[in-house]
Amino acid sequence: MIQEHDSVIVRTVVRALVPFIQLFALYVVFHGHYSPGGGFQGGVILAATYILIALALGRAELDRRVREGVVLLLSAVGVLIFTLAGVLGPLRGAALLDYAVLPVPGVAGPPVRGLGILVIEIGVAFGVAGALTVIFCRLAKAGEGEEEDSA
Amino acid sequence: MAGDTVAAWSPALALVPAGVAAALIRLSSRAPALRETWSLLASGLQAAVVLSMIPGAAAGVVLETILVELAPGVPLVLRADALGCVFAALSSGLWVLTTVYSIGYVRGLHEHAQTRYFFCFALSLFAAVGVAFAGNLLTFFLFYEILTVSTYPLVIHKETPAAVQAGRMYLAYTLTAGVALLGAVAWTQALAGTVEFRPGGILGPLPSGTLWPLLGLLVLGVGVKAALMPLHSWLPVAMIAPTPVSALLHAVAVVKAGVFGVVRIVGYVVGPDLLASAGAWSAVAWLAAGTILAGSLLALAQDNLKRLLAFSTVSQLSYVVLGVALGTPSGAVGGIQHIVNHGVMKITLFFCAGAIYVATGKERVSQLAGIGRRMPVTMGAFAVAALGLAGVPPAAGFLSKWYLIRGALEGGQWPFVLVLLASALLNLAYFVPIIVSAFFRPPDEAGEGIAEAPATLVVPLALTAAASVLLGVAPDLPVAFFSLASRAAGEILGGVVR
Amino acid sequence: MLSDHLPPFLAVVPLLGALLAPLLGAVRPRLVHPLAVAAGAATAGLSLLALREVLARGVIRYHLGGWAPPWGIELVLDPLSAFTAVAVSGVGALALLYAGPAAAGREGREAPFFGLALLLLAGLMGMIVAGDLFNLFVFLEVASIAGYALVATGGGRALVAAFRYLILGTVGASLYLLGVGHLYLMTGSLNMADLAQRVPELASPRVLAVAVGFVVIGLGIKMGLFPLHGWLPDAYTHAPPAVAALIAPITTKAAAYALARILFSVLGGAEGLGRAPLLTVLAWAGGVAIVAGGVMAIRQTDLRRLLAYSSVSQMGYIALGIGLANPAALAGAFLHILNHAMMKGCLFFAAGAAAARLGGPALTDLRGMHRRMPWTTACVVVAALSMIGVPPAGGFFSKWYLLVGAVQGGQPVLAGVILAGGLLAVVYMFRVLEHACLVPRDEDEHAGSDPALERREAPPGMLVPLLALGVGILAVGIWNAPIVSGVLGFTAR
Amino acid sequence: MTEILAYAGARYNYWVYIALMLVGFYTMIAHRNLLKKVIGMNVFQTAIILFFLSTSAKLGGTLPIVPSQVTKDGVAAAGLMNPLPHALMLTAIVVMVATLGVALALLVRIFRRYRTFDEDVILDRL
Repeated sequence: MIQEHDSVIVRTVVRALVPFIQLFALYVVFHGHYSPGGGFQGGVILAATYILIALALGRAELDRRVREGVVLLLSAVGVLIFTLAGVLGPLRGAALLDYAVLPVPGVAGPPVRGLGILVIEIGVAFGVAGALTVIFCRLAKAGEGEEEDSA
Repeated sequence: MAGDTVAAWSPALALVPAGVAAALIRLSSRAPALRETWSLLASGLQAAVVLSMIPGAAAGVVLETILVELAPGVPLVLRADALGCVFAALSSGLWVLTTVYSIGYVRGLHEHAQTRYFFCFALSLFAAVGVAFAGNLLTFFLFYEILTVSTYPLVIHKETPAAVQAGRMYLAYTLTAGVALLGAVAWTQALAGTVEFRPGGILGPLPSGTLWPLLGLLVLGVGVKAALMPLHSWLPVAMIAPTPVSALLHAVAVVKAGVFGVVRIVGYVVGPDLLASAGAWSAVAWLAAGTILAGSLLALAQDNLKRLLAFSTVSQLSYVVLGVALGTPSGAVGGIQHIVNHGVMKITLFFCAGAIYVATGKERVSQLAGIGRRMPVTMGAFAVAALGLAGVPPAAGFLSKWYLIRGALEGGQWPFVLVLLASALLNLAYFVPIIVSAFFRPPDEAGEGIAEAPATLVVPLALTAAASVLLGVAPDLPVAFFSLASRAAGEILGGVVR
Repeated sequence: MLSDHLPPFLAVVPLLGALLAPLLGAVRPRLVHPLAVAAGAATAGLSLLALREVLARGVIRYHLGGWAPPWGIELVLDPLSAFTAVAVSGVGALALLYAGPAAAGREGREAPFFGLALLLLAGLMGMIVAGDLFNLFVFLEVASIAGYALVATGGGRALVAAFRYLILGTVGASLYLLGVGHLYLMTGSLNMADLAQRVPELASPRVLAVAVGFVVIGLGIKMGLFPLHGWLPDAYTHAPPAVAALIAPITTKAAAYALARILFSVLGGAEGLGRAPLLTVLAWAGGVAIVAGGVMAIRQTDLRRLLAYSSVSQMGYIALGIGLANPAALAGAFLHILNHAMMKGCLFFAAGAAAARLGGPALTDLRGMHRRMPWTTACVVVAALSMIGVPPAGGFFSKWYLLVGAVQGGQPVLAGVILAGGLLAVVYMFRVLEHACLVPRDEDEHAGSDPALERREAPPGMLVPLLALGVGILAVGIWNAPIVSGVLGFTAR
Repeated sequence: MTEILAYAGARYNYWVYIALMLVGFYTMIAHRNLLKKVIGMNVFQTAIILFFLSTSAKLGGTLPIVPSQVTKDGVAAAGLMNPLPHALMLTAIVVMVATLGVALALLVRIFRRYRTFDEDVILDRL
């Protein structure tokens, strides 16, 4: 189990920084469809904050903030968002992943594609952030497991 | 010459009984009687279908079935021409008798794994008829390989280490040969653009340097099953199989598939003209002549009766090869006739060997003293077949040898006449002592209480012995073997023989 | 609607299954296996439908998101890819069915297992439909990563095997990517059809040779081409039976398909590669693989390891056919993709069933198998005969086309190698058959020929896929001509 | 000679990636420690990613983001970097991360079982 970091400076700085990093992550996600950034990058930054929490404030603190099962579920939901947005195309008579036909009221033309990409990016962000956090959690926990039965 | 080709289902129909029987036998593994019934029914049906085609084939009508395409441009075609009918009629006719004999044999010895035995037997006959009727090289190869694989379990039937060893040797020889044949088939396809059997051959003038390697591969491919020396070693070893297997497969179906293959390839793939132009005739003929003499000599040295018969088979098979390789009409007739005659006589001898084994447990020539008095029918049949094989008239062996000698003289190849005569003498040299000691030497004391084997064993061998005499006296009865042989010889060499 | 979207759905259906598996696993673990089988069967059904559509309508090109190539991502189904899709998804679906009983007794592990298995299938199907080189890479890695993880589920030695597989597989994928990068630099395109137009105009054949060399080596590693096969024997041997049965038949085939696709559809085959001896080298590498794999297989005492080396040998046939690059040899190579998938699947299915019922994967454990598991043994016999090349089993016919191709291509030595490979297969497969059918078990020696000997046939869930493959091998053999001329477009002169 | 040097020097990005690739490859081959093999593998992959990215770079080039207004007169493509390699490499990085994740997970399990990362020791225990 990862313990709380000894240095009070580290703990305080992390506590203070995490919300800003998370805000930045959201910024990166929501700009992805027309500027550098996107779901993957934003998702990674988001995941980094949780890893930071675990490293600086201890695993217990991370578990207090988010449950691993919920994170896993969120990542699955992210992928589902992606898939559903993609399958909407065929359902509305266009190609797979064709966002031009997404039903967005009040917007028409190329901007619809942009919105479609945004939906996808949000899905990706959920998926990536969730998956990376879970990978970290599992790997961090794995080192402490009991010895495997050596056959 | 080659008669009309008519599309018909009969050639394929001839395959059905054995194939279906194999499946049924496998499924009725718990009912011995049912299993044997299927075998008998299938053999009878197969013989009937094949025999029904013979008058037509003898008159020059070729029935043909084209089944699925094996490969683009190469159909699975079954064609009942004269040559094919000879082999098919021989195999299926003798299968009927062998089935009866098998039933007696496996029951008499309480053999294990009888389901597998009858299953593989039916499959082998399926393949043998397929080989007979194959209309192109690929079809031929297909059935040839099925024949190899389906006889393997029969060779290793006893499952003793010696039998397994024999099975390995059998596979090593036959599958290597199969590989050589496959290579030759592909090469033929590339050279000729077709692999169809056509009277007179399909290979035109070949690029220089290809004929001999190709011929070598082809002869290696079929020569192993035909037990041409030095490819014969598997045959005596395979005698470890149960006697009916040795009788039908290693005296008739498998080895005859080999010599039949030689005839097919010489006559219908390579073609006599090509062979003559390259002087390959005499190479094959001398190979055969060497095998005839060496096989006979080796047979002299055997004490185990079945091994003796095996070496005799090695020797006799090459009569067929020699006959065709003489390149004269009479020789070809004699050779093709000898497929039948040797089959009938050799199966009689094997039946006798098996009957003796079932009745007395004896396998060695030296143990047979006086046995002729206890088992008169068996040893009588043995004597008829053995003398016939040596060429004593009126049995069938005389007739085929007569034609062979005539063929050799026609071609002015008198050395082969000497070979044939020498071989006849050698035949007598190894068969006569057996007969003499069986009938005229006093039995050893342990021989008390030995009687004739059960009827299921004796009746088939008596019938085949009778058939071998009948074939010598009236070669067109009951089956028009002689007409078929002369028509086939005519197809190959382009002339009609009377 | 369905038939319009076949190319993406071939990959999306198993992918959806892979996503749903963990979700379902959290609620109803028992339903995960049926879900996986359904997804696999649906993929196979779609593949068949795709094959029919392609044969009826011609090549299907699909533009993801409506973006036209060369900018957009294109998925392509032509007869070759549809054929490979049928082979891979068909055997894959049967392997998923088989995996149910094989993975039994691992409660709680179903969801990750079947999720990964479907992910693997999705990756392979993606490789097959991908119309550009980069997506091919992505799907290749999706399949490979799922494969690493699946092999690792064996625990113990499988972990080390999986690690080695991962390292080598990643090197292979990276080299492939490097080659693709060079191609992209030269042409500015990644789309296969677009590249095929641009490659002939290239000025620098040397850079092209480097690029193609990287691609071939990379894919060679993935397809286990000797001498790049180092990962393969351990991975197949130590993976759990259900995994070996899934991975062994199909993963290397998809890589072989990708290699053929790039060499012929992108680089233009023999004419396009011109003087570069690449194809000849590939053909000879295949020949060496046939012999080396066969010789190593003979030395094995563990059935799965024997089968693994036999895979090395059989992949050599496919490489040889690709390298010979004439119509007959290519028909043989593609037919062998199907045949080898089926027979290797059949044998690995049987190996798993035998290990479960008879106590172990060593050849000696197979003793007495024909009595205890007659149907399984029958399937092994059929697959073994196919491996050896005895007609009418399918394996014979792929070898026949390869042989005709070798003879036509003027390569008598390679023709000899093809034939010799058959003989090597005789030796190693008959070792298996002798143990399975002839040598009795020690305990049977005492029991004699007791008919009451315990029958321990594989459970139906294992037996059905086994029998399906056994029958399939024979059916493909008998009806190979329509496949070869109708689907693979090979016609006799 | 100078021409060759100039030729080679102008393509220094190739030298960088080749050097990195070889470092990675050497690490994978030469080190017995499985963890270091993974690190080598990562260096190897990163080298290829750098290679791709370097090909898209232009001196003085900028982000290839085109404001929606500038469509009439076209865009000065020479001033923009090629976005495609970046997009590709983003995907390649994802692949790399996934591979790394699996590799680390494997290593954790290997370590739990064998209590070492030393390949020789592990092979001995097999």
